[in-house]
Amino acid sequence: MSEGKDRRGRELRVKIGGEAGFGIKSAGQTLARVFMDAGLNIADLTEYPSLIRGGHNNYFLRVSKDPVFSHVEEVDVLVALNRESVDLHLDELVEGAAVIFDPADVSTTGWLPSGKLRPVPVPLKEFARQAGGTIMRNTVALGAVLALVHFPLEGLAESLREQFAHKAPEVAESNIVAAALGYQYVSQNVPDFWLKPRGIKGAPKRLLIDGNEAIGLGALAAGIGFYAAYPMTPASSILHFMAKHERDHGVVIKHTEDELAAMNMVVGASFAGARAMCATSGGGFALMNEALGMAGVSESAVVVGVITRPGPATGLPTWTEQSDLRYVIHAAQGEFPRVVLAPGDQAESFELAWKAFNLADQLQTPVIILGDSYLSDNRRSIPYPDLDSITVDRGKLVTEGDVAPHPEALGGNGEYLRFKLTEDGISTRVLPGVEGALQLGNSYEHDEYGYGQLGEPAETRIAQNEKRMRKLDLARTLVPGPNYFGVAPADADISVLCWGSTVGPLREAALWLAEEGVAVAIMQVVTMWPFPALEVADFIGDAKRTMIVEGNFTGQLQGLVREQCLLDVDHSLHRYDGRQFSPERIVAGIKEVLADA
Amino acid sequence: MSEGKDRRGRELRVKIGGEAGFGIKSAGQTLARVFMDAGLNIADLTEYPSLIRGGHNNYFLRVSKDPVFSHVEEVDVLVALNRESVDLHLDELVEGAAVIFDPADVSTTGWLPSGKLRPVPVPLKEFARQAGGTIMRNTVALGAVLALVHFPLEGLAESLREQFAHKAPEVAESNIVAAALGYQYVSQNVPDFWLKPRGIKGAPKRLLIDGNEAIGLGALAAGIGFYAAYPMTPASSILHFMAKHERDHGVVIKHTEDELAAMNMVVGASFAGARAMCATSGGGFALMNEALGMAGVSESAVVVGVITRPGPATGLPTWTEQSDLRYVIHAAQGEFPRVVLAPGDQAESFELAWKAFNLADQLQTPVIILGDSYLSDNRRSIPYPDLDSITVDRGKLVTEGDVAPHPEALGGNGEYLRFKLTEDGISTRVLPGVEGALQLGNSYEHDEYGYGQLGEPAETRIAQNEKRMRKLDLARTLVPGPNYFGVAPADADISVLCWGSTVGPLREAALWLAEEGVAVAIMQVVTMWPFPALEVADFIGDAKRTMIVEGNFTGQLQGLVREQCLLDVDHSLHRYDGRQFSPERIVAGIKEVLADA
Amino acid sequence: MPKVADFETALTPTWCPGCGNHAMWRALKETLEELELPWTDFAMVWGIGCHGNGADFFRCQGFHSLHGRALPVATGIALSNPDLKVIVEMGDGDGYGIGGNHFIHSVRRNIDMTAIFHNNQIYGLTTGQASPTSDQFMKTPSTPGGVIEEPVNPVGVAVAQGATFVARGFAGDIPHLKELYKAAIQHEGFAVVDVFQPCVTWNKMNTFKWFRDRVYKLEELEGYDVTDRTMAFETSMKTFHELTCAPDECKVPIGIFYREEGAATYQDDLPQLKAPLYKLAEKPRDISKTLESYGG
Amino acid sequence: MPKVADFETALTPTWCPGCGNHAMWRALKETLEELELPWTDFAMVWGIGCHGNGADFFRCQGFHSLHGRALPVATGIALSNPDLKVIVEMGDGDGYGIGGNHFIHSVRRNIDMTAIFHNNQIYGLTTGQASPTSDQFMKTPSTPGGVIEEPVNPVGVAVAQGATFVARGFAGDIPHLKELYKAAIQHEGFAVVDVFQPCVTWNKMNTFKWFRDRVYKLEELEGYDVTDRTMAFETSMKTFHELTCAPDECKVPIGIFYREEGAATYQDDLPQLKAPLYKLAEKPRDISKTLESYGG
Ligand SMILES: Cc1ncc(C[n+]2csc(CCOP(=O)(O)OP(=O)(O)O)c2C)c(N)n1
Ligand SMILES: Cc1ncc(C[n+]2csc(CCOP(=O)(O)OP(=O)(O)O)c2C)c(N)n1
Ligand code: SF4
Ligand code: SF4
Ligand SMILES: [Mg+2]
Ligand SMILES: [Mg+2]
Repeated sequence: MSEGKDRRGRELRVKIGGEAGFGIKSAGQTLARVFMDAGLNIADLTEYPSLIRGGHNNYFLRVSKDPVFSHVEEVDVLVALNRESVDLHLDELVEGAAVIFDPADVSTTGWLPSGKLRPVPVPLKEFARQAGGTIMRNTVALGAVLALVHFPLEGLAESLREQFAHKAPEVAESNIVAAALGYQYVSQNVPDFWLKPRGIKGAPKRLLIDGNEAIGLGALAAGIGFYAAYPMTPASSILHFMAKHERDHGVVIKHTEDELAAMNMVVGASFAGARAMCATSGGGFALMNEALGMAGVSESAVVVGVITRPGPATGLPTWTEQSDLRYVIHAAQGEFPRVVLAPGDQAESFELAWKAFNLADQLQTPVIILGDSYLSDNRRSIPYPDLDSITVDRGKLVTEGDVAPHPEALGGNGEYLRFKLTEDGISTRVLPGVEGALQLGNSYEHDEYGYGQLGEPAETRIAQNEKRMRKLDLARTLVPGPNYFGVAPADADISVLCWGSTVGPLREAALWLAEEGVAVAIMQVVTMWPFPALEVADFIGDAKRTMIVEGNFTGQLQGLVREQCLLDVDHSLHRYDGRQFSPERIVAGIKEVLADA
Repeated sequence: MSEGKDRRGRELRVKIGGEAGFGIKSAGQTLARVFMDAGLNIADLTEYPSLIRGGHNNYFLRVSKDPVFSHVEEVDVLVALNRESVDLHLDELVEGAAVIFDPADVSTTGWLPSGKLRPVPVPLKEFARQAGGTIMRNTVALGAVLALVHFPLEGLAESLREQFAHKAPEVAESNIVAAALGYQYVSQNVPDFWLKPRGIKGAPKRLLIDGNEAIGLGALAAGIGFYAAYPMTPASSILHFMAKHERDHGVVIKHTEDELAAMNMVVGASFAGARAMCATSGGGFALMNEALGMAGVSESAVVVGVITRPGPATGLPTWTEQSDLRYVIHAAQGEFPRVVLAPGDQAESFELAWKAFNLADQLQTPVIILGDSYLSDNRRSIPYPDLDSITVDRGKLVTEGDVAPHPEALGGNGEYLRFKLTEDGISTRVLPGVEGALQLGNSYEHDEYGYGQLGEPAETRIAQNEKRMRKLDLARTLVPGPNYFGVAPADADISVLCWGSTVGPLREAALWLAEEGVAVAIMQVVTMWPFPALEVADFIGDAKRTMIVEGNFTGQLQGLVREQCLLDVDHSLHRYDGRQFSPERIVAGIKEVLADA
Repeated sequence: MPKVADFETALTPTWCPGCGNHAMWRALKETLEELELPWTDFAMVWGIGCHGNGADFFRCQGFHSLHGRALPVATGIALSNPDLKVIVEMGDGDGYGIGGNHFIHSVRRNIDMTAIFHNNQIYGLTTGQASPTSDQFMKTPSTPGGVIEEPVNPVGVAVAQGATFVARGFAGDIPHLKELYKAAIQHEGFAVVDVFQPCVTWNKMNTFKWFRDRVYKLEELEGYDVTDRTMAFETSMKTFHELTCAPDECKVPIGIFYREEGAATYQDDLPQLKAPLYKLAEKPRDISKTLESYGG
Repeated sequence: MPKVADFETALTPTWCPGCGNHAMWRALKETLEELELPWTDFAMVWGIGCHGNGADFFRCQGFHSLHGRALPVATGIALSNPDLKVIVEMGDGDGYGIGGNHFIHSVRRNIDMTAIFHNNQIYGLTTGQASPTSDQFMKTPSTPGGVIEEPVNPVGVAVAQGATFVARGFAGDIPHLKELYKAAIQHEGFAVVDVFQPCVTWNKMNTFKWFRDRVYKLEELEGYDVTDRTMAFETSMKTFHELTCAPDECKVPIGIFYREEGAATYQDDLPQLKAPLYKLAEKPRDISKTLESYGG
């Protein structure tokens, strides 16, 4: 915790802790929305076990007028809905932190006398009961938090109406009453608190979304027609998102019997011309491998979300890790081109999602969006996207009419060649239903028509294999490049490589280190495959001292760097306990490395 | 073909070509057995399409008094059962090669007048009909081949009786008659041929087996109890082999509903203490991934055969390729230790198969045997194995009785800890049924007992994850090292790395090159994972000029070398048309490289 | 409208001479010709197996998918383009073995498509292992001691799972098979057509003759009511045959076992599926209203 | 012999208060106590779902396997050690959704084991999506417009597939459930026990009360014959219920639907499975005779 000490007071960090199954997350998100709507920046983090009830849940919320890139370890205000929450989070509390609790639930032995803390007892349950039911004690607590930090209550009413929009209107209204009771009580009974965040007037419009919502929104924007999935944490919420919008946006959603079906349906949907996607986590992806290869050899445009969690096997379903990078790059027998995109935050999730559909269509091959729990489950306030910049590029595709006006799709004899050999590896797709073109998708190796038996001669195999693999060259010209943050590597004390959601805490850490005079260069690899070897080699080449920060045991990005660049980094920082790096950890890690230098 | 010119006359190379579905392979194998039983060395190669009937099949047989390591491209005697066989294989025939054919089936236009060839017309069908049925025309041809090369007929009768052992005795006897008719005819009508292989008296006992039979025999020797599989070319013959022996060796065989079931059953069988194995090809392995990870996290001792074919997806089912190396190394979500063994030939297949079971038990983690069609489908004569050297090492395992006398398996409170933290990463397995030990296998992360909920705290996760990964260090001390052939790298004009079945043609090529004064050093990586980085680095470090020969497009071994050794080789030779390298191709490839040097 | 000969490619079928697949294909081509289905209006999907090799000989729009996965691929097509009739061909290993889960779930969805099963009671393409419909005691390379499981009862399972059309044909009776194909393709809902397709190479027991001696037609059976689910179930339990049973001891019913008209199909319940879904991707979708609930 | 309390671990069950899983567990513990099964003689296998979390609370030998794969893991155990009784617990998504194929094939194998399905008609652990047994029109996060598929009919499918024991229980009637458990565990063959297990958190329709108002017992039904497969089938078709139907309009039968005694189990047909298979690996197997046919 020492690394963040001097950050106290610059922002508001709230944690709500309690037993699983009590709606802590949705309460927290409601609070988050109040602050965002007031123009402040938000990052949240929910932690929960893979249980419906029992076990400890907690919701962390960070609010600042400056941009925020991740959660942090420190907490200014703890709402402890049970005693366990105090015990588990005591270490995280800064000096003078407030602990809001209901004396009826939370025993005060052990921690109360601690001079460093500010206990704020509130009869949460009692107020909730008064408002209509003890289930609303979270809402009472939200009122209490706002009052404590002298933030206006009004926003909360609106936010509660949003939260309970799909319930009877009385529900929202009782909750508003509950919040008001908590607010009043604290305003009247608790002396001045040292943190008083202020809203920002006229702040630009933003969105408060998690990574999965961002992916779902991106897919909608891209014109998705078909989405199939089997629920799997942490990918299920994409299914929920898409299902919620099936009617208003006309998407066909299928909750399938298993992930085998989901991926195979997506290949079928793509054959029929729909923009099609499925998403899952590692275990479901395992069941999709074979059909992923089929998408590769049949040159199907498909988008596959792989939102990872710690493995192996069932692993730790509700926690986060970055240990499936190599798996998604090498999954499925045989060799075929694929694109793997790893968004670093919610804004990038949105952008890469719609771009993934264009890439899939342009390359006629699977595009994987590789996320993780940290990104998918947690919300950040992001700039309102520039909707006008979104494009739909379906690549070489004929959807309707007759094939005759498309001679580039035809062979010498005037027949349609689905897998016509071309310089860039892309043949023209003609959808079923177009006159004059009979297309055969095939999981076998095949000739230009698609016939499997004719795919067996050595020359045909070589030609089709090389044709497909040429797409990787084209892909290199189309995929998003790496992101760079902080100073240039030549000017940096340390140059750090990362990928995926780790970039958040790393950027945060870099800002903090900058304040202490340590210059950090960051390179976030975004397109993991085809790997940007030249850019990485340049970054490492320019750097004085290099490091990789990644959330796994074996160093999967590092392995790629070694393999693709024949270079290594000087240091690496790993985490594989299911938790995301905090900026504090990274700051400490970097300082340690620099101290040894 | 130029590379092998001067090899003509040193050995006998026979090819039998004809339409699929006419038993060409079994006829060829019968012939092979005649020569092996006479003390000669054998390598064969069958090529066939993924069809039951129609399409071209061919069987190639190489016979020599010297050791042989692979097929070659040249053919001395072609048995052409149809005209297509002549057309397809004309290029392979050496000067003076004989073409045995039935004028009733094979037109003689185009090739007959060629002064370079020796046409041997034989009324195959007619003789077969005389012997009892035209189906025996292959057998007539076998007699013809033996007569042509002046080899005694006697061995063939015995070999035919073996081939038809499971049929009515008349079948063998009619075939013997058919063979004799062909033999007689050629002896009487065909002038002296220039190749006359002689048997070797008193040659040591050998086996004529293909890679899959070798794996099956190794598994039997290891004491396998349970084998489950779903048929998939080219792995199916392991299932057939095991099924054939289920009764005499007491193995439980299950042809399952799919590969998901096969792998999961194997994990269950391992939990119950059986030595258990499954095998498949890439597409079936895709369906096994999730359970492979479960074997990893639940620390199950399982052996998985992955016998590859060209992909992606259904690909080219009956052809060969080495394109799943990275897939088997990275398959399944999350990180866990595994061992990947890639036998280079049939003798090694046998040895690695029984060793795989020991490694699986010692390491309590999945061991993969990675083969390919070339190895699994084709036979070689190998030395009779030293059965006394075979060991069974079940590692830390308690099978019966009471757990009390095994304090190393217990926690401080006297309770059994299935996942007890140990220095080498291995905990004592106690089988269900042993008194006093209640073991919980788990696909979730877990604590030392196996409880999933208690696997969620960061410390437990870290401890169990690191415990499992420590097994890789132990594995390094147990796994077979690389094989070296030819001269030492320092003395070599070129030092070549390879893995799996490619070593055969490479060794052959090295012998040929040695005759021309080119010194080749060969390193065959046998344990692909954990990767022998030190040995490879030494080999490359000592070499003047390096090369990798592998049967894939992307250079998967090369990628591993780059990643694991931070070194690259100077050259690489790839093949990805479904065919194995011939020694000729490799000789040409190496010469080309050296010419450029 | 394409005629029988138009459905043929330049490739000669590689099925073994005498294989039941030839007859099944002929029946389907004739059916399509008679139904006057233009090429643009239907799509075929094949699994992997001997049956699937038909993809190379059959000139049409289609997808030769994975072993066991033809139904989900077909479902993806059917749920993305309501203008296409989708016809799926599967093997018995393919459709009832590795693909068995998709079978049950496709039935309960009542997806509007036709599912044809090439039931040769054997794994043809992988050289003769037992299939899930192999008769008990059948000896094969994977069951040298004989099959010890009950065969899958596709008719009974489909009927129990709420199927709206279940029929069984025999490759030895093309005119009858064509009637089944026609009814199945015209049926609105998921139509199951299991076809006894003798494999002359590997299955030496369930031969053409074996079936010819035993099959009888449900439509000729007095009192058979195709709308009676229980009758269909009971009859399905009689279709199990033993390898050794005499022709008059074990009769094998073929024909339509069960048919329910008018049940809603899966597609009927998807109001958003009025036009092919590719039309949704002609330009970026306007999501501004959707963004509102996220603060936008 | 372990008693009910001995089957408990130090961990407190994390199932929601009032969840049907509590009752099912209690019934099973009591059954095991009454059957006097020592710990050494049985092994549990769980799939993944709320039901599977029971692995943490249940002191016994067992394996907490993968989602949908409990049956093959259990099969591997059962076919490797004939001395173990194997009891499998699955969810409805787990056992009939993703694991549906293993369900059919385990049934037709008649493997000697007990398969208990925690049928809460919902995906509990993944927060309330529709399951394959969800009633039609049920609205869930994955089916906001309502389920449009027929529910899986596990009883009917099992019966059609040749099952030798099929029962249905209700978590709200522990004594009755215990009888089913006992009969199932004692049954020689594959015993299917589907249990209505109300999920109080996500499934607000099929509640304890909902079932209490509707269940009746087959053993109390006049003329019900548990050896009549057709009757079992017909009755299974009556177990479909609609979310909105009144208690007297839709009755839900529980009890033993079908039982066939004396059928050979899969294990019976494996003469090589006389002792646990680990005994085969005490020393290297002598393969010298086998090598002979390869020239050795
Ligand atoms: C995942 C997977 N497993 C196994 C195979 C190998 N395979 C191809 S066809 C086939 C079975 C063929 O039997 P069936 O489905 O009955 O079709 P048939 O050949 O009899 O028409 C198998 C096992 C495969 N292609 N993919
Ligand atoms: C391959 C795979 N896909 C998805 C999941 C996620 N998952 C875990 S439990 C579950 C469903 C739970 O429903 P059910 O089987 O009915 O059990 P319940 O929780 O209701 O007891 C799912 C989809 C998984 N663990 N593995
Ligand atoms: S093997 Fe059997 S099913 Fe396959 S083509 Fe030949 S006869 Fe037909
Ligand atoms: S979510 Fe439902 S099934 Fe799961 S524990 Fe709670 S009540 Fe039981
Ligand atoms: Mg078949
Ligand atoms: Mg459930």
